[in-house]
Amino acid sequence: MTDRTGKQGSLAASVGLYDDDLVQMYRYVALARALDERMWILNRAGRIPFVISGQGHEGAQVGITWPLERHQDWIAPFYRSIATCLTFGMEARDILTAQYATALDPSSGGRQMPGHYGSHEHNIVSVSSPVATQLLHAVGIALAAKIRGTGQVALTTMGEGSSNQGDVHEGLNFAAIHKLPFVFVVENNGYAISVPAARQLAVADVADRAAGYGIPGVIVDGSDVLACYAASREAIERARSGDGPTLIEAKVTRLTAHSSDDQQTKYRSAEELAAERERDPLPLFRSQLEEAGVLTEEIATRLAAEIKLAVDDATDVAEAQVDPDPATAMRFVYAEDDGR
Amino acid sequence: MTDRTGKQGSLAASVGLYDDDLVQMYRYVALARALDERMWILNRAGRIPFVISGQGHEGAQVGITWPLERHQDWIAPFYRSIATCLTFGMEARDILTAQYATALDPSSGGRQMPGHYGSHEHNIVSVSSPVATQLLHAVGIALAAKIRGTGQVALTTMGEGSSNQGDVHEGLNFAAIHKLPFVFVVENNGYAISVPAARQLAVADVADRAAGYGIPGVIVDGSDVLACYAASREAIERARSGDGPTLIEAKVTRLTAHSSDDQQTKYRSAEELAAERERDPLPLFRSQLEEAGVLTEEIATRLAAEIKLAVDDATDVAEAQVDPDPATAMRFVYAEDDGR
Amino acid sequence: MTARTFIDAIRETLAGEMRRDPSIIVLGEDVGKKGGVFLATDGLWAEFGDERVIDTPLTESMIVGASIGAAINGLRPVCEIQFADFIFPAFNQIVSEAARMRYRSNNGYSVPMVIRAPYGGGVHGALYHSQSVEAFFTHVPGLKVVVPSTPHDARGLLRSSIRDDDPVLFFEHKKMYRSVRGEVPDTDYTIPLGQAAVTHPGSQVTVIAYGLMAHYALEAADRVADEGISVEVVDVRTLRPLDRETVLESVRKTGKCLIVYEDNKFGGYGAEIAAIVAEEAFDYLDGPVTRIAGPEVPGVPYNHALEDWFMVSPDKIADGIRQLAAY
Amino acid sequence: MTARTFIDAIRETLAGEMRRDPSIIVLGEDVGKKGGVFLATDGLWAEFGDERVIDTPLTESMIVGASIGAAINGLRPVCEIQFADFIFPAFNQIVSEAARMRYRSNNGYSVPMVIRAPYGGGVHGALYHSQSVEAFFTHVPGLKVVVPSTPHDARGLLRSSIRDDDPVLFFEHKKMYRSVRGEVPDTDYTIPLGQAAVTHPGSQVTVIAYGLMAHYALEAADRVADEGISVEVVDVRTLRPLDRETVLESVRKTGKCLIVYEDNKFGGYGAEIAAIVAEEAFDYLDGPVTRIAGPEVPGVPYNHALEDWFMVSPDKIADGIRQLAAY
Ligand SMILES: Cc1ncc(C[n+]2csc(CCOP(=O)(O)OP(=O)(O)O)c2C)c(N)n1
Ligand SMILES: Cc1ncc(C[n+]2csc(CCOP(=O)(O)OP(=O)(O)O)c2C)c(N)n1
Ligand SMILES: [Mg+2]
Ligand SMILES: [Mg+2]
Repeated sequence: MTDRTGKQGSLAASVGLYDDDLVQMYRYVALARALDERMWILNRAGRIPFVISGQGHEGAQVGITWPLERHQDWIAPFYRSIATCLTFGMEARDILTAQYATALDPSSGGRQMPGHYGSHEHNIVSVSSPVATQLLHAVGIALAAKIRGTGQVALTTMGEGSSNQGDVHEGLNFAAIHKLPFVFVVENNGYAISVPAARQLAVADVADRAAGYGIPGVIVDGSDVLACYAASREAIERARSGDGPTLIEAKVTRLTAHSSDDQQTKYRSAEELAAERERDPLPLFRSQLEEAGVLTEEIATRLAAEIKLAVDDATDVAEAQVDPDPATAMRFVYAEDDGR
Repeated sequence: MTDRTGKQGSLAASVGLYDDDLVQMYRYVALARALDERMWILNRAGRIPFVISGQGHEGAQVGITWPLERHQDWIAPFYRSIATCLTFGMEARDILTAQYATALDPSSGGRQMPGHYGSHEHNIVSVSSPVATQLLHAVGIALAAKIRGTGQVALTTMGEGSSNQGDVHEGLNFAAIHKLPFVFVVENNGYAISVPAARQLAVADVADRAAGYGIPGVIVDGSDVLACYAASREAIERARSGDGPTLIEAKVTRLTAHSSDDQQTKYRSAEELAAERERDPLPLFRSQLEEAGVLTEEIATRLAAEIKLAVDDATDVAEAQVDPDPATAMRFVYAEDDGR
Repeated sequence: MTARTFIDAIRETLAGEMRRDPSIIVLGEDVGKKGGVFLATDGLWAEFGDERVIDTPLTESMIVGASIGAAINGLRPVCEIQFADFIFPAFNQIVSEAARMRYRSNNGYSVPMVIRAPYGGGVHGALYHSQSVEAFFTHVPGLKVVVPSTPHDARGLLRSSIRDDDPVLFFEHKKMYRSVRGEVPDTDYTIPLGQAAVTHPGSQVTVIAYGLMAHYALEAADRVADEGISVEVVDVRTLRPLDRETVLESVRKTGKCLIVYEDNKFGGYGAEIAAIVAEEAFDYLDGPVTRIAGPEVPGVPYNHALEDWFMVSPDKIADGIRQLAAY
Repeated sequence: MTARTFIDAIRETLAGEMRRDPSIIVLGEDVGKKGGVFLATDGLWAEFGDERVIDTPLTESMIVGASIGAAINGLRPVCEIQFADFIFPAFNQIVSEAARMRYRSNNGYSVPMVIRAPYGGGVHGALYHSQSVEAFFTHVPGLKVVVPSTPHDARGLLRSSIRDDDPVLFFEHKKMYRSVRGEVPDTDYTIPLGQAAVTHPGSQVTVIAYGLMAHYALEAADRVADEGISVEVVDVRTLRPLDRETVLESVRKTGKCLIVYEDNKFGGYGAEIAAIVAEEAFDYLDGPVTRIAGPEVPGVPYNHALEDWFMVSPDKIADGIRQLAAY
């Protein structure tokens, strides 16, 4: 994705990208947001029973995913990873069919809850609900990459609350010992549902844990897309060149309740919620690109129209799709070994 | 134990103890060693089927256990904790009856393998085999101590290999958040059975992990009994005064094979094994006390006789005890609630 | 007597027990200010404060492991696993540690603690918010397993569980939280662990169930009653220890036994009941011991059409009763 | 044909499969230089090197979780859990992840991996080095569970397990490692998963068993043969999927069924077999479906007197056969 040529203003040059990259990155942030907002509307309208959101995380997700190679590298995402999945190749339609749990939902064919994305086609590991388990899968993918000599990098991402699970300790340790091509991303939004970071960890930064595994721990402002990009590119290069894993902690903000089942005003004050709005990556990135002259009014208008079209189209497609046939529900418990 | 009065030479004074303390500490190191050597003899003689040994760890164990308050504080030990258990109140007989798995074995009444010590009387949590689980029990004990305001400190100990288990991550995190009166001791002997430290961790020191929990991580030479004592005393004081947990890593040496089922020459060279002998805490402590004039020949001779007597007596008692009656084997699956 | 929802009965019982016994603490994810994702602990934090109502990090093994330690040192922890589906990270602590502490220490230590967890499907929870996990624990000596089906039983059994001196798993069907109501005496009654209840007397077919399925069994019994089939429903309530006598007595009377559970069939809890009946009531059986249970897929799928396909329903149970009655 | 011990058959099969397929790796605690605590992987590290034979840290959840990932990315991991007793820290990765990856991704991903673990008592292993853990996994759709009892079966079933495209748990009774010998063909034969074997034909009582108990059942059958009781022994070999047909065919023939397992009885694997037989062979039964299994204590105690008390023995099985035959 970074091999494009074309116009390269000073902002793009400062991070080794082209203007077109920046526009595309912006497009993913904005598309993810627009899809996400649509999900809440559909939920309120009674069309979909449950929403779990990525709002506030999109900037970090796009910046961090950007330097990975599509169809080559791997991502084991989590339930907020809408922008990650889009950047890595999933389509707006894929995201909304997952909300409707239709037969053609590529993530699970309607078997999983919304938010449990996955795509074999795009090397996106199927999300499960027990948090943090995916870290070990990404580590194993990286192990296979190393043993098979494929040159792949595996990246996984989760919230700061989830990073306290034992699996994280065990996986980071192993990945570090074997210098696996692995990147661990923590999207720290300060809460695990209602539990604030101070009751989840005794340190301010999850990144402080990296030293215990002998790997770099990098803290990055998750509302700064290009800073996330730079941190990720460095970690991915490190991983690919055999120098082992990196922990990247992106400080993000959760702009919505934990999910459509949660009432966050019960545990977050109005002031806090208002202050967090200032850290929304979408307007920040937009201003940055506008000021740099990368996002002209013309481009912005075109993108807005494209995104509206994509979201409407995805909604229509998802609405129109059928439920899975219960006759298929017994399939794929095991391999269907035709003639093996 | 540190309230004794009496002679206080400069060595004892340097660590705030009395000469008599040093002699007693030496006695525990030597007693643990003598019992341990007896276990191997009994194993080779076909009297007991299995030995797991604390040889090389005794100095650290005695030094670290010494500042705890008996019958007040708590220890959740592991299978090498013979010297720990002796220092905290168990008797030579208790150790050997555990090897014979007799009916009167206070640890488990013959139900558990040798090495799985425990004593309700002495606040020593019953050892189980799955490694590292005891850390969480000690954390919970510390939590109860804090909530109940008992002033107790809970200490747990395990090998460096075991410290990679997820439970350790989860427990340290929680203990640190709540500043629990808890001390985590890692007895790092460089091996987890056959796996050398470099394949168990990517860092040289387990203590490096403490920072990730916002707690002190202290490295101490495990063959230096008094250094272990000083580190432990500080950690215990810190814990008791409400300042939270400490991780102490004692660098020790495993002088025997992992257990009587293991052949360590398959994975450790003769040179390495010979070099490790230099780190044996028993002769080092003895020389130190002799040089300081604390361990006179007279005392040494008396102690040697006492220890021999204790070990012989323990062997005789254990040999004479009967097997548990199978009629009792169904007992204590649940509380026997007479009239509740 | 006051009418209560299932979850109200649980919340009030927790509060009442905490008032009675200061050694009881509650811990788990979001159990504090938020009051739990289902509000089962709502209000406890406000009443009992930070020390007795602890919002833990997202670490189930720690929740259980630290509770074991706290129980050893004089507390009676009641911990919540947010969904039964997330109990597996704590499996080692429950099965290797909590269940064995008393036995392995030859009665030196005991672990009086309760693990509460919402379980069960039919609520659009998909693979990981719908599971029945009881079979993994009912097999384990040293544990007790309770699955109440009414507000009345929930209160009486939760009291007994909290006052018990051994570890108890207490599973609450989340679909019942607000949909099931019932009279609950305001007295300090308890229901002993290990006693089943005959919730619908009958003579021709015994249906054995628990949790949500105990309700569905009653519905099915009513349905077939019109057809002249007399069904006896036994709600086992405590799965370990099982009240064999009540089960066997009923089957010896009716001669026919249908066991219903929501979990997938193979190796589920009902297999043990079937095995016991087949062994101990053989001479009384007038038909095969049958079971109605979930299909052999690794979880309840999300889409409503698939979820309906998965779930055992009163209809499916009624069909099973008819078949067995006609045998 | 060469006579082999049980463990030799396993070790040689691992080596042979690794030679055949470079995507197979072996990982676990002490599997490298040491060759495993039972020497099941002895020599593999020397032959295949550090990259394909990996000494892991002491972290079972990682061993399984990373194997899942490696399987997703093109390898066929065969991981070893040092003792079956230590599989519980990996329970979540096995049950929530390995078992469900294919189903939850609607066939997008599969997890071809084998988890080998020595299980079973009678070797002075006490509570934590003696367990039978199969029942926890045989209940789980998405998993396969294999328990071979002879070197011949071990080889054929291990090959099938490694070549299978889904996760397989492969449990090896540690008491059989060196005590059981048998002829093993030098050919590349496989034994399909899901096929039971009638290891002793008979007409009056069916005994169903697996692992070490399959041997004890044969001994018991021999013992009672002198008394004129004709026993058919079925070694189920694969516990999930179970070969129902072979089991039911035998019981329909003999009319009597005794199920033997080493694990504690309540909720053990044999409960499911009993339930199936009670449901599907009811019309053929001439006596109750009976079970002989371990007592309801949380583990095999260490002391030899207690261990003998715990273990199912050929004597106990023979007694069970006699009782059932006399019914
Ligand atoms: C093992 C497990 N326990 C509990 C849950 C329920 N749960 C889902 S998300 C969540 C909070 C996660 O917080 P964090 O990791 O910080 O991610 P965030 O939602 O804040 O992005 C909890 C408790 C779960 N999914 N898995
Ligand atoms: C969960 C678990 N996995 C594996 C084992 C088998 N095992 C017992 S001790 C041991 C090595 C422990 O190494 P370390 O923690 O360094 O302690 P050391 O024996 O060196 O003192 C292993 C692998 C176990 N007891 N528990
Ligand atoms: Mg968070
Ligand atoms: Mg070690």
